Amino acid sequence: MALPEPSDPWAPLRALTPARIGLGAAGVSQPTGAQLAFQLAHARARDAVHHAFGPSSLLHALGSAGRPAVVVASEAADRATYLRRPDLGRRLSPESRARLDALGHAARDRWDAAFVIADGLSALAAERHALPLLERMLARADTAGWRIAPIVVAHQARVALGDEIGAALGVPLIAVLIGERPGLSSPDSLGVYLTWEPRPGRSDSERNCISNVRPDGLSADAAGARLWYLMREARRRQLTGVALKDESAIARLE
Amino acid sequence: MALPEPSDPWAPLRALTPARIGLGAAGVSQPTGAQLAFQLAHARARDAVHHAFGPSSLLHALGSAGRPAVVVASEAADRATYLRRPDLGRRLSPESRARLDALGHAARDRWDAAFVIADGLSALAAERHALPLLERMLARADTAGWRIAPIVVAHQARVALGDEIGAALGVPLIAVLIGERPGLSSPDSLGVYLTWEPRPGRSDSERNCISNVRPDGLSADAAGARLWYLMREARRRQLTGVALKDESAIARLE
Amino acid sequence: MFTHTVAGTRYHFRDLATLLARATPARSGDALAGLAAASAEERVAAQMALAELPLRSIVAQPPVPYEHDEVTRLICDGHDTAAFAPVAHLTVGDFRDWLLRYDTDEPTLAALAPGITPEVAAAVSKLMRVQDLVLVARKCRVVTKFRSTIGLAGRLSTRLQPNHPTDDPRGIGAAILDGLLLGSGDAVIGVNPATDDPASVATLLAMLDELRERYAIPTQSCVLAHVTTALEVMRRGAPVDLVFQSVAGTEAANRSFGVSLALLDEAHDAVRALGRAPAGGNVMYFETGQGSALSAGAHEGLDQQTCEARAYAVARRYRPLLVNTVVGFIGPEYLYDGKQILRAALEDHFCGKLMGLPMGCDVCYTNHAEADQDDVDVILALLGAAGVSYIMGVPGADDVMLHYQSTSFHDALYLRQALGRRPAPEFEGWLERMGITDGGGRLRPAREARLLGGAARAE
Amino acid sequence: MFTHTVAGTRYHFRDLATLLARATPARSGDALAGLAAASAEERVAAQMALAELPLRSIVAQPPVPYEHDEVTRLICDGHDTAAFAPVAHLTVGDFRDWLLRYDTDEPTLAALAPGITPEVAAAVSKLMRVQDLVLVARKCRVVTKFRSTIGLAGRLSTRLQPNHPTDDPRGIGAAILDGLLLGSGDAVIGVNPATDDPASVATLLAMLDELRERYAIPTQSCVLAHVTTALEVMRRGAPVDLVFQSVAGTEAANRSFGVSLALLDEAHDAVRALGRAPAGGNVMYFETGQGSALSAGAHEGLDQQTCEARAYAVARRYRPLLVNTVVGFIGPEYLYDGKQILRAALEDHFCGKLMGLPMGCDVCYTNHAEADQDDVDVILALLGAAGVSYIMGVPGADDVMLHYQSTSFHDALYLRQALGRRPAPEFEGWLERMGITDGGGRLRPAREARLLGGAARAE
Ligand code: B12
Ligand code: B12
Repeated sequence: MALPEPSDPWAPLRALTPARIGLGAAGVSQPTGAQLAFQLAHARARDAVHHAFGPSSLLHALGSAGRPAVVVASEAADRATYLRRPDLGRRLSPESRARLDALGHAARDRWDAAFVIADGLSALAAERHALPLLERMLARADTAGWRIAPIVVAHQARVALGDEIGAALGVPLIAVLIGERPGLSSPDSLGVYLTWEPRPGRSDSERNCISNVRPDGLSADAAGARLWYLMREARRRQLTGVALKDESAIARLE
Repeated sequence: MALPEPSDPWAPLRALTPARIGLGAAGVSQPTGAQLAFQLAHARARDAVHHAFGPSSLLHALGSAGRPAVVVASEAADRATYLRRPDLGRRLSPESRARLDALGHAARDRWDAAFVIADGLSALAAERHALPLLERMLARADTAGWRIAPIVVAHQARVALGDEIGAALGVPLIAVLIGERPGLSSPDSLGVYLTWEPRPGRSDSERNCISNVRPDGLSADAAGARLWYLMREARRRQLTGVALKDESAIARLE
Repeated sequence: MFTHTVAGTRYHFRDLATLLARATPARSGDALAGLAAASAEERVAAQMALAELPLRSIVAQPPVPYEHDEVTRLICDGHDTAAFAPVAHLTVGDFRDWLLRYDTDEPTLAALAPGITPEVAAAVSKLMRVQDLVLVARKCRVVTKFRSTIGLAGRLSTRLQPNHPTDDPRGIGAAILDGLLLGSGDAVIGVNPATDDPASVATLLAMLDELRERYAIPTQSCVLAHVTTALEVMRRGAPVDLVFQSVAGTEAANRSFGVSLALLDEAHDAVRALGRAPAGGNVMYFETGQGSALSAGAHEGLDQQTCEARAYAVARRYRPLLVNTVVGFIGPEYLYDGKQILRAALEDHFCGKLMGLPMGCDVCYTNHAEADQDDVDVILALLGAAGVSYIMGVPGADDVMLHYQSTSFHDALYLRQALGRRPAPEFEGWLERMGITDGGGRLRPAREARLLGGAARAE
Repeated sequence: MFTHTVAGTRYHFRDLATLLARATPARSGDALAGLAAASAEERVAAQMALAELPLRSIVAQPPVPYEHDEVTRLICDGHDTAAFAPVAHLTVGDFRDWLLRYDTDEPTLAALAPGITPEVAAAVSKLMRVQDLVLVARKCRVVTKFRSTIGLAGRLSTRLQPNHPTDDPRGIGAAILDGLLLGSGDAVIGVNPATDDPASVATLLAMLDELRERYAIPTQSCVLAHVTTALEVMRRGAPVDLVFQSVAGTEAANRSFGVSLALLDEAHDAVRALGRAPAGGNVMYFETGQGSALSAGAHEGLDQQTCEARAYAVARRYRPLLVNTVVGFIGPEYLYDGKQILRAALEDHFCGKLMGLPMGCDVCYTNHAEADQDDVDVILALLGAAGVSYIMGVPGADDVMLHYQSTSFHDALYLRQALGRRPAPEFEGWLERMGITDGGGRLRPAREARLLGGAARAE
């Protein structure tokens, strides 16, 4: 079944991208092997969507590092509701809101930024790739003397849940590390959304995004460098969104 | 919107059939009016499928006529189950089976035939058109001196439920009056299935069928005549099914 | 016993029947039968195991025992091993690739057809995406002939289906007129009789024959009664063009339909003896549809699609003029929604064509199924691209006797227009001569006034 | 206020927006927004009420206030009343019939396009079955041009989409090679950049331009960054063929995308000033998709399909080379399953074409939606029959950066083969010259060895 030719000219090219290139063709069609591999990946990716967020090792690690953390949930009670009701995934549950409000009131103006680790559409991504990035960010923030709010761990969250979280905590800047929808070959990809002055009603044009954070995509190191650049610029220029471009590469080039 | 022409040549032909003829065409397509009428009928027909069987007036009428009746149910607990599980619609619920067994044991060999009124796929049909047909049959049976078992009224039934019912009652012949699946223009059509020596495992080739019993289809009178012909022939030749043809018309012609 | 391991999980499949069932794309009937894969992953594992199976091992192990089932005997005894030889060594997966190759062309597939058993066709279809089912089927050409020629390239025929709840000949006549005026009827004018009594069937046959002769319509007629009724009326001299029968894929299911190969042989001989078809013409009409065997409790542990393909082996024995799968006919317990109906339609069409049958399709749904007119339009388009030989034409798509929605006369015109298909050549000429269509195949505006006037007078 | 009575029940619809929403075929996004009909009967009642509404009354009452929304102002101020005049008097129901008529042909529809407002297109589409959406759309021809010509009769083009999770130019190059060898890329070679920083975008643009020139490929390239990034890199002299932007149907939704008509005007002027396109060529590329406005909380009480049609008014302002609806992209909360995605794809394609846009479609689904490859094959076939201008080409249909399944290079070939479509003429010639296809448009077996050898050496 469509075994690669001994001298497969595609071999060197395949190393350059995770994309499904050089599949060959039977007539115009994908050979059986490629087709079945695709079907299997699809069955798996669908499971990833429904994988429930288990943040315990994450919380354990934060605890060991002496980082306070708070677990919150959106108004979407379960995975099925979450998938059908993005509006609920953008709102804090009453209990969670009360908890964050209390935290925020006590600490008004004490923090420079907050980080949220959220399941989003791939809890796997949050479980696997949020901590390495977060550790790098905390190290940089500590060095730079930024005061970071307790880490918020959010269940059944959409990106905009960060707006409610940030407003409740009263932070000027919030970074949401969230599971992107699972791809066929990348069930665990993390996205980062950065918002200046988070509050309900912020639109996506007022955020910045770093995408495809995972070992086969943007490494934690590279993502950390980008995010730190954006966080510093956001604080300096007091904004995020389309007006803020990542010029770090240009800065490096020039 | 596609109003009929003043001198619509289709008018006389439309009287000959309930079929949707002479709709006209916009290009090759059905005009908007016809299309929307179809959509509405579809919305309605779907409701008919889910209409729950309410046999109370039926039972009342039987009571008034001094006819004993017994209400039974299949193993399909509700409409949703019924639609997905035809196997369950063919089996009596344990309580119903016990009741009919008792009745049958007490009466072994006392009856010549039984009638079942069943919701099938259109409870509307059973509610509206079973009684007129049944009345005619009972009148003929009485005249001919046939002994008829108590009328069985069956919920969530498939045709083959009659096999279990007949076996339990110990009757040699059973006629199941059952709602056919609802059509777009005929949500309440009744079918009649006649089986000699009913018992579980009978196949459909061993039954006879009379279909489309309703005012716009086969009238109760015509259906009654046919069914009576088949019942007498079944008893005479001790069989039903493909070997038994309705020759009544030929008999009439010849 | 077959096994396949994916990602650490080892899946077991007891026998070929189980493997075929687990590899089938999801449908309600197989779940009802307890045969479906339990998860998407198990389904893929089964497909992977199936992909590695050599075709000849499928032919060698009939999933219903030879001794037990006359359909199995028909399949085994009738197998054309010479035609099968070119692909016998391939695995199912490689066979799919082979079918899709550019150089597997129309003549190659025509030569192959007698070598294809139902189980081989079913097996490979289970590995095929919708697009594969389209691409291969459109390379299969099966041409049959009576008064009209069905299945030619670039053509799409229709069965005109003018049913009436009491078989009233005038009502049926009105519906036929409607259909003819909308270009329908080149495959057959075929009435399902509400009653199965020989007298009414004979009356309808006479009426149809008279009408066909009056207008010199180059088509054939059929009353779709039970084959025993057809035999009966033929004995009485009724003008039977085609003998119809519903058939299924196991001996037991056919028995529940009241038929056997012997009975079909008898009917086939009888209708041939009438000599109404031109020399070498085809005189049988069969209908099938997934779920009927299971519904009769006679599926013998087979999934419904494999059962269905076996019904084509029954049909093939009689070189039929027409075979069609009535694909959404029974209801949601076998094919749940538009998606399952579509998939089944394309599988059936593919398997039938691969086996050399003149496949049409009754694209339809019942009111208890999750489907609507949009699904019909979609299924039509796909079947059209796959080269379906014919579809149904029912007034306004609403069958007032069988109680289901099929395709309307208009729907057939949609397909002809969208895909550039034309009716059977003999019928196309007739439509033009009668002033129903113009040179470009378009409906002529004045056609109704002209013909209906005549018809009204003739009534 | 609109009312309609069916079978004794009187249905009320507060305003045009409500009526349009209630008349829309079922989809999850409208239910999420609380706008969908509560029952199938209410939906039909709304369609019946809508069918009686005169087109001119729809034009007269913009469902989003003029003062409040610049998209409404664009629609009203830009309305070509002369083009609209021939149909102004029709009701929506009669307009459907009129569109379907034989004599409503390609020139008639081309002349009509500037007179069609988004709300008129959306309204009539809601009364149309899938087959209507196909039959009318295929009569609309919209031809655009840069280095290749898109939208000609009998042609089907593709956007080659070679995305990479870190924008690695070599990885992107490998995917482009794969696509070219499978005949993809005649509409555009368009990369979605994972990062939006101007430096990487400029790097990619340079790479694409170099590759295109090296092989003299008659196509154009695009990096689908945000329009502000495109403006930035144009300022720095990057080789921008096409400016891309996602657009939506309300001012508020566009604001959430970080765009406005003024910003788009600026970008359009900037890219035109580069003078890379031939005279009269088209230089903008827009993407849209049902659900984006609702997702941004900016749908202004409109159903998602009407919102979508309004996005086409934004696109139309810039005479784009390409517009496509990315139809299943966001997820099941807006389009639940294959059936809803299919319906939306055909509505979008129809509305866009009716309004005079060069509509393509990204036929796609996410892993949280109820859809699979069979749905893709089906949607492709219907869009193909409807005459879609172009589709996407993604290696193996798996976008490893955007995380969704789109159509593969193979899928485009399936459609070309099944429906007899060819690539853009300039590109078709190039494929032949490069030895990728033979005279009949078939892939040549030796093509890979030949080109990959060269490519490997060139790396
Ligand atoms: C669905 C259907 C079928 C399905 C049945 C499978 C199923 N699970 O439903 C299939 C496609 C297999 C079928 C086959 C045939 N059918 Co049929 N079928 C129907 C239909 C459209 C609806 C029946 C219905 O709603 N039943 C009610 C529900 C509640 O019953 P059920 O328990 O779910 O299903 C049982 C009945 O449908 C029964 N059944 C179905 N058809 C027939 C036919 C006969 C003669 C008998 C005795 C029983 C029978 O079999 C099912 C399983 O037990 C009717 C038309 C109508 N308007 O009713 C024709 C109809 C009953 N069938 C008819 C015929 C002729 C046949 C065939 C004999 C055709 C042929 N030449 O082979 C075959 C074989 C029947 C058999 N002996 O098994 C005729 C009967 C004419 C008559 N008065 O005798 C009808 C009226 C349609 C027609 N005019 O063509 N059929
Ligand atoms: C889905 C999606 C969209 C959807 C969002 C709607 C929705 N409900 O999801 C739509 C189609 C509207 C969209 C639009 C755009 N997107 Co987008 N999108 C994605 C995608 C494929 C998945 C996102 C995801 O899984 N989010 C996780 C879930 C849990 O979040 P959510 O709360 O359900 O959804 C929110 C986010 O998706 C967010 N979002 C989506 N896209 C973008 C882009 C930016 C810049 C921001 C800040 C936020 C944002 O908006 C949603 C609603 O709040 C990513 C690719 C990826 N691999 O992640 C690209 C991606 C994030 N988008 C991208 C871009 C560029 C855009 C556009 C700016 C394109 C354009 N030129 O106009 C527009 C406008 C975005 C905006 N400002 O609103 C880029 C961002 C690049 C970057 N590093 O800045 C990505 C990485 C893809 C790409 N490379 O093209 N997008």
